[in-house]
Amino acid sequence: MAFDYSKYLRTDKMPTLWCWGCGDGVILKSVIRVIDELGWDMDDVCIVSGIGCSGRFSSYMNANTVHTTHGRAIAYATGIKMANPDKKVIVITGDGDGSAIGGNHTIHGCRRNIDLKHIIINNFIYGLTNSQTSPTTPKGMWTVTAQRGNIDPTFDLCKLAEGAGASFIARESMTNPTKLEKVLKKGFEHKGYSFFDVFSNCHINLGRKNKMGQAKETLDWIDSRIVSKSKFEKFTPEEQDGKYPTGVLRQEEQDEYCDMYKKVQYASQNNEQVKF
Amino acid sequence: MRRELRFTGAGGQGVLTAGAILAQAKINDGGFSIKASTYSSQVRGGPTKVDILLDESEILFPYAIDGQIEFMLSTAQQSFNMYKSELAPNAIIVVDSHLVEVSDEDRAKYTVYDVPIIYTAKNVVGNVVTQSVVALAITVELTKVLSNEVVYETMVNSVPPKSVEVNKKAYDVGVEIAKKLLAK
Amino acid sequence: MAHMESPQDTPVWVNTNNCKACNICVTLCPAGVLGMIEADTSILGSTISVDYPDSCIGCNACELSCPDFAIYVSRKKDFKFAKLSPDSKQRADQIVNENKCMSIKGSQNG
Amino acid sequence: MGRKLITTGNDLVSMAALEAGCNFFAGYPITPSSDIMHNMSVELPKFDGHFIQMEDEIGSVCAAIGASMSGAKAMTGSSGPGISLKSEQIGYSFITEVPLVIVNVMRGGPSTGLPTHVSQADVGQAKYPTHGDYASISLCPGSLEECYSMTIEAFNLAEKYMTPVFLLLDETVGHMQSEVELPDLEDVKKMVINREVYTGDKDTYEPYNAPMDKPAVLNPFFKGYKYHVTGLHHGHKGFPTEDPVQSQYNIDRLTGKVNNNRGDIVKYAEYMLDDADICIIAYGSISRSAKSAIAKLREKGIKAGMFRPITLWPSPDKQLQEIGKKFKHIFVTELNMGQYLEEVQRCTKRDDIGTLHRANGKPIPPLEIVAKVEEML
Repeated sequence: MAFDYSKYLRTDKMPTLWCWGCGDGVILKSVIRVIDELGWDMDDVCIVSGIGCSGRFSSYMNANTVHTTHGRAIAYATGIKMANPDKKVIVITGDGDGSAIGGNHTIHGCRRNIDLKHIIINNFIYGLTNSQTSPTTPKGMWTVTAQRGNIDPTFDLCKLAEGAGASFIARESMTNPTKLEKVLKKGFEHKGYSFFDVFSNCHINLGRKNKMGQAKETLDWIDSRIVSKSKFEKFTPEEQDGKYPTGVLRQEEQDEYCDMYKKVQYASQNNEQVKF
Repeated sequence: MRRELRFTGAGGQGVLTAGAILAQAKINDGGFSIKASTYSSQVRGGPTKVDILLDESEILFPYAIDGQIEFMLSTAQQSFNMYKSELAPNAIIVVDSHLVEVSDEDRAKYTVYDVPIIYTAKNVVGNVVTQSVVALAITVELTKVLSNEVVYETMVNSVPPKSVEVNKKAYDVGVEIAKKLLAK
Repeated sequence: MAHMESPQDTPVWVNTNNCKACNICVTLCPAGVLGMIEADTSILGSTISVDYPDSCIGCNACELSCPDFAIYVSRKKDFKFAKLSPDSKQRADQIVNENKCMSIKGSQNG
Repeated sequence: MGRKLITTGNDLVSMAALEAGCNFFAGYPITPSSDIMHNMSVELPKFDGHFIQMEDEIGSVCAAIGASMSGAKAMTGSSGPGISLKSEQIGYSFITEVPLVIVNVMRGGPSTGLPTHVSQADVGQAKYPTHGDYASISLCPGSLEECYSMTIEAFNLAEKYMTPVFLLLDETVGHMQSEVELPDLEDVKKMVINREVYTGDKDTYEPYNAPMDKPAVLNPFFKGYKYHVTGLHHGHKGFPTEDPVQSQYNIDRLTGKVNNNRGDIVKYAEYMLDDADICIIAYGSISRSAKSAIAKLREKGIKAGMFRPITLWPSPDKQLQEIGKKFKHIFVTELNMGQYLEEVQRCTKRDDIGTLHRANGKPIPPLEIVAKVEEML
């Protein structure tokens, strides 16, 4: 016996449109394995994606799937979740999608702590549109819009999510699918906004021009940037520079938005104020 | 016949409430009325204005027409200055004498009554929030746009139950003031 | 849990229709089980092949890291996998260090 | 029987929305449309509905579309600048065929313009709110009664044709407060149309496999009918395609389902046109001034009447063509610089149309119309 992905996949859409070795497929696989582990019924699952390579994610899963506009996946998902509070809504965005054009929706999704599972597939570049600088592109790297080296400071998405109030925050890399599965499972089980900054590789549009032409070389580069949270905390500030802690970075019980809205409904129907 | 009245003041003074009661009373009396408010982009507390249009038939153009407004109440200087220009010649103006100064020129053009409305509400009626009802009663008594009975009843049904008594008193006080003004 | 039947007595097998020849599974395999073979119909001109199935230790690294659902590994409880041997390890090191992703078995034969 | 109450146009819009079955509203504050959002925030939770004030205009239209595609009856509201921000997502609603009612309480523009003064400046925007090819539906109430009935109609059209529908209010109609008589709730419930639902085999369900001039049949989510929704051109099951034949078919169907069903969609009103020499064309609050002007013109022996489009888009093109042939004089008046005049010119093919246009935030009083019409004669 082996794991059967076909129940969760739209197998007629295989092979995917992603480039050879693209980490998006690994993350797709991890999401499927976690859904299977949790025993979720795909009829109850909605996958919402934005624009970019990650936008294709939704079309491959045999669920209620929505491919929205650039940057707006969280906002669409908010409507879907609010209207169907007992269903599971997973949002997939890219780094540009979720932190540049759609940064505002990410902030406020975190702030509301609405029960969305938001995976940012962070490949440090605008891949689909051919290598423009993204908010997470490391300094000094080549992009088509920064051919002399990127000068824009790098966005730490987990710190953004923390400041905005997400109750579950994790970072992991697709280079370690077992760990990725573990944090995804924890976050999927968590009630509230679960924010995942998942490092992924784009050896085609980031790697090739930055001397990491093969998929494996880009994976090694990603591995060199991450370190487990416990190790990271023991590092000196100099050692921490350029490294990103992985694992579950925050997990708190906080009021979830749809639960709170139920209180609004109750208060409205009983002519009282919401009780906190 | 179409009649047009204008209530002006500062946001929060209750001129909109007074206007709403008057409009409602006209409908209760079997006629037509429209309350045409200006929602300006100015902040709360700024000049506010409500035009009350009363007619026996359907009101199509829902604004006061320049030069046809027969009555204006004003409880703030700024709103008085802003909104007086569209009044009919010889229009009746009631101003709060403690808050609005009227020029001799305007006194010559219009029939101006000075009433310490807010002072009266506070010290004679006993509650400052009744200022809109004091003003309403003065308006009705001076213009006779509707009978006091129908406006009084509408007012009683419009104000919060616990302030009915004080507002009844306010209405009576307002009518008395207007009667004295007319007797002069 | 969703499971599919494994082919009889097979530790690891591939679906070459899905394979895009990214090499990742080959470089990740600690036992040098996998290699690439030439395939005229594949976009990169090659595809995955299972060269040393008997060496498979069942770690599942290849399956989990395959972005294209092209490779499957039997469950540990259903199949008696090999232990990591010095030979396997040497093959794996050669693949990584000498970048010999093309089928070692194939080159030996040819 | 009917129900009598004293209220405003904006309040009637929210009341009608709730009575049409609207159970989701997402908005963002903007004058002069915010009253509608305030009402919805109070009323929706009473009926187990959902209200959310989103972080921006874009978010609010997204949330409403998201709720609608998952099965809710959704609405959003705004004014010009907000509609401009929402426009990309309105396009998404067109191509994905997700029903949505968008209230636009118009104000003067462009940009921040005249925030709280009466205007009909977004009539052109309502026709083509977003990039690409499609045909939009826009309703424009001219009275308090119509604020109610056209809101019900907007939901019905949205659900029937699976498309966004604009409800264009001008500030006068939105803020006007007077007595109104409404149909009984039971009668309203009988009028309400809900979107079609496919009940056949799940495996053969093709939500976008619709015949020409017909809308897609999108089942609510989470009921086992799993499909894909995308803003890309898509095939029968909703998956992206770049096939030129399919793409052209999609566009032909999106435009055809509105333009070729004008008989069902288009609403208009005629006033004293039977014996008229002059046809005044006006809509929204300006039609009220025009009616008043007609009475005054007739007192002077000038036979004027009015044609009032209620459905601005798709336009009542056949009726306008007839008007072009029938009347000696045509007169168009609106609170913009001639956005609907162009449509009247297109349909009537006349170049002798009298006009009265203004965009300064002030209404057009009846006597000004009278004077302009007399000038034309």
